[in-house]
Amino acid sequence: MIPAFAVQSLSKRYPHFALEDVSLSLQPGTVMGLVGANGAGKTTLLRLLSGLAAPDAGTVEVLGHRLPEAQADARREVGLASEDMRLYRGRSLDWHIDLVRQIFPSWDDDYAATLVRRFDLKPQQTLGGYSHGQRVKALLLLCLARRPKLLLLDEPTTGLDPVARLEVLEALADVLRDERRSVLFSSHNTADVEQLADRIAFLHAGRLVADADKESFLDQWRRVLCLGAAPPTLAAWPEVAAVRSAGSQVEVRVRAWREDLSDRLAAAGLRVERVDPMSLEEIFVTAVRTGGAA
Amino acid sequence: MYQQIVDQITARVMAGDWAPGQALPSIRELAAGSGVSVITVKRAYEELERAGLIATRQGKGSFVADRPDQARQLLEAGLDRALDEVVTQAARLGLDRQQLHRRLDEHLDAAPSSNPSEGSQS
Amino acid sequence: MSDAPRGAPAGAPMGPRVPALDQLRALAMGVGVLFHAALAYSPWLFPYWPTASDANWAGIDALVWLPHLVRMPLFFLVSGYLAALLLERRGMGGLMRQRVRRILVPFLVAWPLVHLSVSALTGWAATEVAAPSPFLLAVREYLAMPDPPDLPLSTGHLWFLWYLLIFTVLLWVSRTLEFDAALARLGPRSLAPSAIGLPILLWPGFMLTAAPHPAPESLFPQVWALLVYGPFFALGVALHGRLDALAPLRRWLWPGAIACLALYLAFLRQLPPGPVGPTTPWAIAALEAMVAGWGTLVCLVAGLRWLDRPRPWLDRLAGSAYWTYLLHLPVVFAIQYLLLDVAWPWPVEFVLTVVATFAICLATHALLVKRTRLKRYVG
Amino acid sequence: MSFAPNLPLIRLLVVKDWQLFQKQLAAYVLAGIIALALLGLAKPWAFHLGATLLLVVLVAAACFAISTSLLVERKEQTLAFVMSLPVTPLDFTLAKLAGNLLTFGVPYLVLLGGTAMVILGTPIPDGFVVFAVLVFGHVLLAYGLSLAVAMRVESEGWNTFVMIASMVLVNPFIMVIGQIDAIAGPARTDAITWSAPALAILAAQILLFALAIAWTAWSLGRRPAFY
Repeated sequence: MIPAFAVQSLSKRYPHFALEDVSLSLQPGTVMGLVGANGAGKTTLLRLLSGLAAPDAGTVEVLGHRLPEAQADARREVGLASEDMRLYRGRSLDWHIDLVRQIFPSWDDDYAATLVRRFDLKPQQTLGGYSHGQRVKALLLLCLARRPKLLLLDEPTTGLDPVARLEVLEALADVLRDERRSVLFSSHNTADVEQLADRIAFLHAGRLVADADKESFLDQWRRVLCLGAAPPTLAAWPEVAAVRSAGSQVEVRVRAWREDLSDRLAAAGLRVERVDPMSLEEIFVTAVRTGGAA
Repeated sequence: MYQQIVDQITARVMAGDWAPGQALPSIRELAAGSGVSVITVKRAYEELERAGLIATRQGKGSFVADRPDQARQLLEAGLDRALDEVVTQAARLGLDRQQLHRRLDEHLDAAPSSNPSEGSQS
Repeated sequence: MSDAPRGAPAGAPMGPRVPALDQLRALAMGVGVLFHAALAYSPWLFPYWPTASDANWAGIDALVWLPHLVRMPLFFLVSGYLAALLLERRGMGGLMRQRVRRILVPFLVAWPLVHLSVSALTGWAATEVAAPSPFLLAVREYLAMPDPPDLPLSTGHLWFLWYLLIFTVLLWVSRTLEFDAALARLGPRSLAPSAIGLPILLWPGFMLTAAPHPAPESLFPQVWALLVYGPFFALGVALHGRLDALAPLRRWLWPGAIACLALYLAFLRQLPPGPVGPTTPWAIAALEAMVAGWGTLVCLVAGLRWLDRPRPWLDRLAGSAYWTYLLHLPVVFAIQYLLLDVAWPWPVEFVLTVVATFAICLATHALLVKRTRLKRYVG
Repeated sequence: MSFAPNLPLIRLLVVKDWQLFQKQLAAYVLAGIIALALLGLAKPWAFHLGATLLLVVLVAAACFAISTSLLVERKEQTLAFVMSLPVTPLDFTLAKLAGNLLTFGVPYLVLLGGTAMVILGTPIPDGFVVFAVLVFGHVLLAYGLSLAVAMRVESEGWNTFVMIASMVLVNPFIMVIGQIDAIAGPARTDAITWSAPALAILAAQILLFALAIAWTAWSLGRRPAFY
């Protein structure tokens, strides 16, 4: 099966930032969440994957098309929406739909009409009168209704109110029904990634620090609450990401949890009170603060 | 998150919404319908299959297992986990056995559904 | 990708093509032929009109200027109505294509032909006619000059097409810049009272030109002509789909007609013996504006009332109206140049001119246009 | 990379730019009709007002054609939307150039025709047509250079500077050709004389304009990617 995308040893250098040696691929029918702090390289990676930027080293293949050479062919099957993308303020949604449907033969009129209703958009109104949430939904509609094989979304839920965010997530979840279609989306909102993604790719300072299926990724991390005094070497244990002491309580954040860790902590003089799974948000913050080693 | 899916399915089987032998929605269908990732639903199905509540036949999808008492066992396992947690919390507070019993009785009295004669709330 | 409607949605209310308007236009066309044939016998125009005859009659001037004040406004009004109809049915692109085919192309083709034929006829008349009009004498002097100066470009009697193109472009401008939407928000709600206020809009236009007004034949759009004919075109656009709005005016038909006649007589009395120009005093212009504005409304309301049935002779006239419009003036000139050397009483010459012109126009229409490809353009 | 331009898509993008330009075009057309009506009044004050209005419309059309399709698109981030469509840098460059030449070319040619009509149809000496064509040539060249810079340089300040500077140079240009006897002399007569200096200046204007456009198309069209 042709992967939705596959990049090999990808590098792209800008004067103040470089994406270094990224290898990553996505199987069809999968949703990948791209996580990383501002400036981690998410936008650069998405630009490389949409063929808008040419890599300095390495290869990019999207739906079997080599990029950036076959960028037009690839973008015919890719839906691309980014946070810094705007529609024409003086024109209506209908006008945009008319433009996009002429370019993409795969345009689905019925689905577009469904989305217009579901997103509660006024197709004849000019975009200048739309709220931010409506503009994001309009942009997403233009991507979704052409039924792309791969959706590349940069921050699709940023700045949306909870209702609009839910509508957008539901529309994205619709994509899951078709096992040949794939999604890569970056988000600051880790709850969205946690809910929707099958895989998680974690970028930090231009490098890929994690690439795993979501459940096993989350499964590796634990927050362990102990009583006692933490030994000074504890923070240096390879599986320990962070240690924080407050009185007699010690919170240990573990990046590679194994059952035998309880016993080893006990042996180090700590009584394990409870072991909790961590949310992606907590993992993200911990990993970024400790230098990205996820 | 997959725990929510597990609980949902268990509850529906217990309530009789889904009869033994009935086909479950496909993983993708359920994922799209409830807006969670495919892998989460997959993991929940695997968990339910391990517990014997559902069965997966190759190429035909998943079905509710023929022995619905498995669902009960699953719920009982959940109750046990919750009770373990209660016991741990009580130990932290230093409650003795009798005090804990009393607290539990108080909660049972306060819960509206505990007395069938009062009828269930809508 | 156009914001114009892609064909009207099914079941949408749609203003029909009103047969009364076609017949009204045909009548206005017929009056036009009578008007141009009659000018040869007008004492006022004797110094300027090419075919001016010695046999003129003072009554002509009292008779011809009344229909003249009304017939061109009626043309513009009906054209505005039809433009709005096309805009609704086919969108802006469709309207523009239709205007290119029906107006721009005929204009570009007919312009040099009319120009050449009229100059050839006039040149011939200037040299050959034994009793030339003052105009022909001037032409004779001009032709005798060793290095005659260039004459300014003129649209001739095709100026109507030229202004129709300008108004169509202005309609597009107004739609694109959403002037008409703004006007609909700000302007009066009901149509009939604003239609009655029409003379106020026409007044400055009539002040800026001579009285009775000449034809705006320059290629430069004349401000007065834009101010006088623009409101009629706009009223036609506004009336599309709302002809019922004129119903309240029906009661005023007879009083209005009589008032217009009275105003027209006042207008004639105010004029010194002969036309005034190059501009018109405000009082005369006001009378002219009222006669033109209300007279046109009277004709429109009367037309809607009585011209609702098919009438074979009017329909035939309507079918050939465009062709007649293009052709009639060179024909009238040709006939009247020949008649300059014949000393018949003017009514005989006039009737002869009119009958021959109609006969030639209708016959050539039947022969050259009705069943040929020309029908697409000038049918 | 295929170097065959995707013509249907380029056409769509050009139509898109044309539609976005329509409101401006409508304003220019309105100003043009007003200018012609003023000229038709045949009064000296109206003539000067009308001629000035024509020149203003010409410069405004040149500047705003570039501004709408390039600077505003960049500033309002609609460029990102266009680039999300299946366009190669070559398609994009050609579409932008074609769209710009159309949105500028239509008002430009209409105004050129209108100006010729004014000169030939009024008592102005017909020989003035040559002078007027050279002024139009200057605006064409200024427009071509501004377009080439706008396609390449992202800085709005630089773009505005080049646009205004090149357009304002029309005044010294008029003074200079007014000093050349071979051009200024025949402009006062009714004979249309294409003298050697006039032809040389016109040829240079057209050549430089074509070079600016061709160089932009070549250098931007062969980029492998946008970033």
